[in-house]
Amino acid sequence: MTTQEELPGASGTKRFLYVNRRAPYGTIYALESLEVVLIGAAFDQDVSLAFFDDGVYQIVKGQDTKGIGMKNFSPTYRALGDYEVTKLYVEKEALEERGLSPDDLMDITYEDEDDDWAEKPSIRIVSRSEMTEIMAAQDVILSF
Amino acid sequence: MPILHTVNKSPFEKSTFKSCLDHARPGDAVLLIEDGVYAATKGTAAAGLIAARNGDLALYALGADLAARGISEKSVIEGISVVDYGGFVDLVAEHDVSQAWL
Amino acid sequence: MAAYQMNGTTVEHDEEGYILELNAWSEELAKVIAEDEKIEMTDEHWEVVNFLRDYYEEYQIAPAVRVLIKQIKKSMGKEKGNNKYLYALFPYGPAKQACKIAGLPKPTGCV
Amino acid sequence: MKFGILINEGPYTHQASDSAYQFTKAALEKGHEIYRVFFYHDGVNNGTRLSVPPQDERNIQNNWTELAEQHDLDLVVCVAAAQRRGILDESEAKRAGKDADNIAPGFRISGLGQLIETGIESDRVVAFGD
Repeated sequence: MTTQEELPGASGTKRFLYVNRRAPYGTIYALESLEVVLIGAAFDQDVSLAFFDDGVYQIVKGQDTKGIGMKNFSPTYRALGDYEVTKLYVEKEALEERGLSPDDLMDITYEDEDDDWAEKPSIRIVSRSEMTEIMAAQDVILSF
Repeated sequence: MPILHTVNKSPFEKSTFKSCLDHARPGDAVLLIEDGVYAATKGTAAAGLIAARNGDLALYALGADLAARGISEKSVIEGISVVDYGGFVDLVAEHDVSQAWL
Repeated sequence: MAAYQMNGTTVEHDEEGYILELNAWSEELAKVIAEDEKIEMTDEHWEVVNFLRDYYEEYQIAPAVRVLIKQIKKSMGKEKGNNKYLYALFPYGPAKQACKIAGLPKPTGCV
Repeated sequence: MKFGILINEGPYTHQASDSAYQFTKAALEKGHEIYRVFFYHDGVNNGTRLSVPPQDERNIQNNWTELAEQHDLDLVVCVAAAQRRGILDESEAKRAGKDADNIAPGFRISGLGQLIETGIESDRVVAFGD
């Protein structure tokens, strides 16, 4: 994977990476991080999301919060494509350490305007070393 | 582009420090602040983590946080440089990006 | 707390008219809120309100205006998916006014 | 160099706000510019003027207010996070129908866009939190 090519950082824009390392619900960080991403999407920057450590729990399928009386915000990740946030990097090792596989994650897709609105997956499974390269290619890293 | 990583968690309570080291590239800098400075002390169960990367990462600990926790500079692992807040500012300025491991 | 009155029942709303209990929403209530906003609900209004409710149901957020416009353009065509059309229907803004009538939470308007 | 500061925890429970304060002071002493200090998550609680810490402890909110006065700092509290946690200025209190406001002098309430802008406009962003 050629990170530098994938994250061009056109003139006047910065490469923003939102790092998600914490599980949802136990603390508010995941929810309020998502709020930053949704607002930030209006600024036309080059946005990527990284999920590793417990952050991978944010996007697992089948979340049902009825019993804890909290809002289930996991469906909102599926709206990210509408906000043109289409690069969600998920670390393979973080999944494996937690007994998860990519099949345990929600289907998060976007419609590619340049490809006749073809539906494409937003989630890109990367290795830990690829994740470190992705971090190194950013202008701003916000970690919640 | 080298990154400045800041870690503020004790390595005995959370795996944050280990995760930071696992994701740091050779040439990156790691600055231990707040409870993160406990990772800088000699002879702990976490010392091995540092030993494995001492040399290919630039390691720092914030002096004010060490002193507040009763850690003398003598007990700081060799290879870890002690900096003050001004040094923290310099490290941020010298690296293109800061990543806070919160 | 102020409230909408509807066939003898009351539904509380906040200072700006957003209902407090989202489950209290009904089409009847939407008409009452619209009346309060001086909007007469036509099929075109319902189309947008229902679109917003469906979007919220699926994604748990009210879309940002530009996202709303893009999505409406996709599902209902160019002549409806634009600022002018939506502001003609909801003069105080599709996000604010249409969300209120649709019984969705107030957009936090963080930008 | 232009720094942006992000504070994600409230005063007293976590060291985050203290660390950020010491860092900000040191950066100013070295002649750097602070583009903005943005308060998010529980960090918005740094912006209350109603805290009454014991006299022998530092007053974190006052520290920020004074530093802002001395250096014309832009202290911004995120409106969405603040609304959840009951940090209000006069107009927010009025709009929400609350009987009081509590924002401290030197702080202002604004949107999350201000954080993104901080990322765009600053040479470096430094985050403090838990």
